[in-house]
Amino acid sequence: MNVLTRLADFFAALGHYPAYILAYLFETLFLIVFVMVSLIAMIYIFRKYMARLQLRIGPNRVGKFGTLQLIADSLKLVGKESILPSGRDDLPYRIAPIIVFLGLVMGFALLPYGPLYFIGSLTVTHSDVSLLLLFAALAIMPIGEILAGISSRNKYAVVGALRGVAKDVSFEIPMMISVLALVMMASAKTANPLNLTNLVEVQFIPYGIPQVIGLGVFFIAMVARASFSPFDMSESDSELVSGHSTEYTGMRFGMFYMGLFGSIFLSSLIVSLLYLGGYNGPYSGYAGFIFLIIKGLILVLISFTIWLSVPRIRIDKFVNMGWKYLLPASIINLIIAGVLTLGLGI
Amino acid sequence: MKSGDGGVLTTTLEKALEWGRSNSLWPLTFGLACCAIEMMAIQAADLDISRFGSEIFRNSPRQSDLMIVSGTVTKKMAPRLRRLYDEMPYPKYVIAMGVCVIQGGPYNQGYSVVMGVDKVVPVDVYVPGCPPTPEALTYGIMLLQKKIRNETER
Amino acid sequence: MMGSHISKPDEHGWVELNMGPQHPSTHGVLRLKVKLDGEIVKEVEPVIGYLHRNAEKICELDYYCDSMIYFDRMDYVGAMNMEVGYLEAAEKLLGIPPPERVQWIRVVMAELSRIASHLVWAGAFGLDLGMLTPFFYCFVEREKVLRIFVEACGSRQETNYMSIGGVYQDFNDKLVHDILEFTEQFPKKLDDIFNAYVKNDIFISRTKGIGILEPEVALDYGVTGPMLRASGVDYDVRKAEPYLVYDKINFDVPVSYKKDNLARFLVRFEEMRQAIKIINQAVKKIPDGPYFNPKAKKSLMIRLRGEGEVYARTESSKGEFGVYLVGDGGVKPYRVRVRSPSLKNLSVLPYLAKDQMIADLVAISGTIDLVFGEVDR
Amino acid sequence: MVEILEESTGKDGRRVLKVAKEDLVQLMKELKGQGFVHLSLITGIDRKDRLEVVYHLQNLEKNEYIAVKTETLDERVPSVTSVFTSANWDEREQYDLMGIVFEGHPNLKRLFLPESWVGHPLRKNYDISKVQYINMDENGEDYATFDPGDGW
Repeated sequence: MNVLTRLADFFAALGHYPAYILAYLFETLFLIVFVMVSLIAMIYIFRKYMARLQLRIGPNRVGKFGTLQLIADSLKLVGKESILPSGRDDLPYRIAPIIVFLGLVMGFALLPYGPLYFIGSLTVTHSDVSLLLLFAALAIMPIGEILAGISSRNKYAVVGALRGVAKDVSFEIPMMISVLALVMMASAKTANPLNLTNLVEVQFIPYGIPQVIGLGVFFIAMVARASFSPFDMSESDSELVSGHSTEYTGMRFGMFYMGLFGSIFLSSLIVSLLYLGGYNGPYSGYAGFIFLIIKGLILVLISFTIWLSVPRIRIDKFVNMGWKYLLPASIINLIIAGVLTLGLGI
Repeated sequence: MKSGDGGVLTTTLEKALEWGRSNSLWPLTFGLACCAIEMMAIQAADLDISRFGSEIFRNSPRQSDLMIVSGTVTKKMAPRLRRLYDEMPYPKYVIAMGVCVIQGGPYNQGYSVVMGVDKVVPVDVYVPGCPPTPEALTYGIMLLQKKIRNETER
Repeated sequence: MMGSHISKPDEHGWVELNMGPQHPSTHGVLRLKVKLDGEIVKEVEPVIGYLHRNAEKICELDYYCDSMIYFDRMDYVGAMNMEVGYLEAAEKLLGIPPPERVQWIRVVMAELSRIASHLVWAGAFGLDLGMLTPFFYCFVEREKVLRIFVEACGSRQETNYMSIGGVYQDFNDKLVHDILEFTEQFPKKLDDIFNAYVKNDIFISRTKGIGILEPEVALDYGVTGPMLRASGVDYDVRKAEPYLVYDKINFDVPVSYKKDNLARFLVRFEEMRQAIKIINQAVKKIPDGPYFNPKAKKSLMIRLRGEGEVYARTESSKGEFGVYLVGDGGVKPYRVRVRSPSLKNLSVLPYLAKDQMIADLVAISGTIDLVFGEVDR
Repeated sequence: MVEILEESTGKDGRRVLKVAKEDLVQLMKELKGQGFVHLSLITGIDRKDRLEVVYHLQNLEKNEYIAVKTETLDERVPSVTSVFTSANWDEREQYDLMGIVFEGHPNLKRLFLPESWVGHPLRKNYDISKVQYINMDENGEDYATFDPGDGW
């Protein structure tokens, strides 16, 4: 009984198909509300946490403790004039922010938020290859950023897009190899390790313990994916003004901005699902969601601390790091996983 | 952008937008001279401007709402300043910080200084001083917020 | 500045990118015309003059004592050093030596100003590299220095504290107490900021071995100050040609032989520590006496006449700051010429940034410590 | 050997050498050979009837600081960029503000003001009350006009 079937039961009086359609619609609504609320919470937490680290106070004028700050920001962004630069590539320019946001929402949609029998993931519960789908959805977001960079007819944006491509190429492979190691380990316990729910539920001990190297590689890759400091080369505000989003105004820029913070939260949730045991724990039916969110938030705070305290790494050094350190490390991790699974039978 | 008598709904919407705008003024990172250092100081810990929602100094004019003209505007800079202003999306606001920006200040006998930035861009709030203290600039931003919310008294 | 539309590459396949005058990393209004081969910077042409405020011309139109305000606004982050530089020249020209007490007071203020200037630089350099937090810690400390200035003369940044033959207000006990309080707590805070930088591997990788400036090249380009000392030339005007009472104070001149960005960073931090050492000595040694030369009372100030030519140099926070004053016997200077260290230091940027990456161009221009009030004047 | 026209000590205690402008480059070369490797400052002074150019040179090893003076009646002085690289921007600045033409300079363009600016502001006969305006063309290059144009 996950959320979908509960909802369908609730609407059962309408007949089978209408009930399921309604259930899907409601679930999508839940999802969007969840994404929006978490985005607002992320940005608010970021601002307050940043202010703490920097001996400041942070927003405190609108609402209690400045909680309505994000509402004010989004109202303002909606009300801004939308400038379309001349000489742009029109269609890519318009759809780029939507692609970024879509990739983000799809990523959230594919995560399991609780045990299958209780919550499951929202909307796409039934996919048996949700792990693959998740990484496919994650791979969409950089495309939006690259499109934004090359379509807006601005040199800073183009350089930002080029850096984005170089960055993505260099961390994708180590990231996928470390996921492969996870799948190998899980395949000993479950028939279908490509299903995220199965992958989480076989973690009696969190995979972060036997797969420390994998966790490290994956976390670095996820930080790079979310593209904040030290890996914000494609946006690098002190060099490229604002990187790929330089020419964007109003809500289009707001989508990039939300995409950044959303992907931090999304990456944290993915890391905690894959490596830190996700929602596993006592009373995981009711409390699992809370475990997951707490783990995610801790990772988010770690990410913010990294963001605020390290300088930006140079793009060539990052590419070097990706190919010379992350890739070998992930392969070693794969071998360890093989030894653990086949040799020791863990 | 006056709402006129468009009924309750549009008035409320307009009020909400004004509230949002006034509480989320993102300034442009645009330091010209001496006053720029004091402008940086309002960002810093003592007079944290992010309390008022001006959290982010955006580097790109496309994403900023407020241009704080901080420091002497020279004739060579003026066309560029105008261009930056044109690149900002509406609604946009300008604060003239310091006497150099208001009327040339100590340099007003010179040959290469613009006697007041209001010859180049429209100015919403003037903050006098050479340079104004960060407190004065903060007060200027608060005045601008009132102006956006139509609360100023004349 | 935007306006960086896509254009066709030139015959080498290089693309021209225009950075500035409004660009986050240019510390004001520097404009860099950069030729790029991918990420590699092939050519840099700095375009300056966006803050050309004709200070040299206006000084000729004003009395000797009035010109001070334009000097304050040259290196606006370290204004006291500029005042010292101007007064060194003006007092020699007008023949009004400052009393002993004033000289010690000026040393204290100049060194405090040097600390404030280097703190702004340290914070901004972090921002250049994408490091957000140290900026705020630097500004908290700088604010304490500015409070001392406010206590002394009522102004924060453009102090206009010194005047010909003296200072505007005398030091009192509270001020001395405040300064000592500041110097007591500052080294620990400075170490915190320092550690936040140098204990970070990424910071080291961004600065070490990048932007190497050979001493011969540095001298040929006229580079002075911390940049020159980071290239291994042990040269400081305070030691070579002591002005005020620097010859009576015991301090070291930090020199690094590594020549790169990191060396310049370390030299500036060490300079702040030495400045604390100087202040601690000088504050305790301030003798009793008048705080202005009676020949330069306020009512007499505009009647001061100078004749001849004087070139005075001082060590400002950016480098060797020279003022060349020519008087024709009138109450206004005939010609005022300023040797601005930032301008000379900037002129070496095309050499340093050639064949580096964009990110390094930003880092290198950060280590030059540019202040445009002084570059363009 | 270069003929020194006059050797004196200034009010600030520095040695001042005066040479004819034809001998300037040669003298600079000799001084550089003697260890004056740092050309600190180039100053142009408008003496109304003539233009004076002062070079401040520094010897770091002997800790010596001297001034070299030369005069010109026709606004032309040989450039010393071949001897000191640091003369490059200084000479451009003096050309910009004082109108001294440095012959042999590789890139003698104005440093602060746009090329089309009329007059050299630091000259004593420059009319400061005559207002000039600067505008920007499509390529981002400046030009100076006497016409206020739009927006001023």
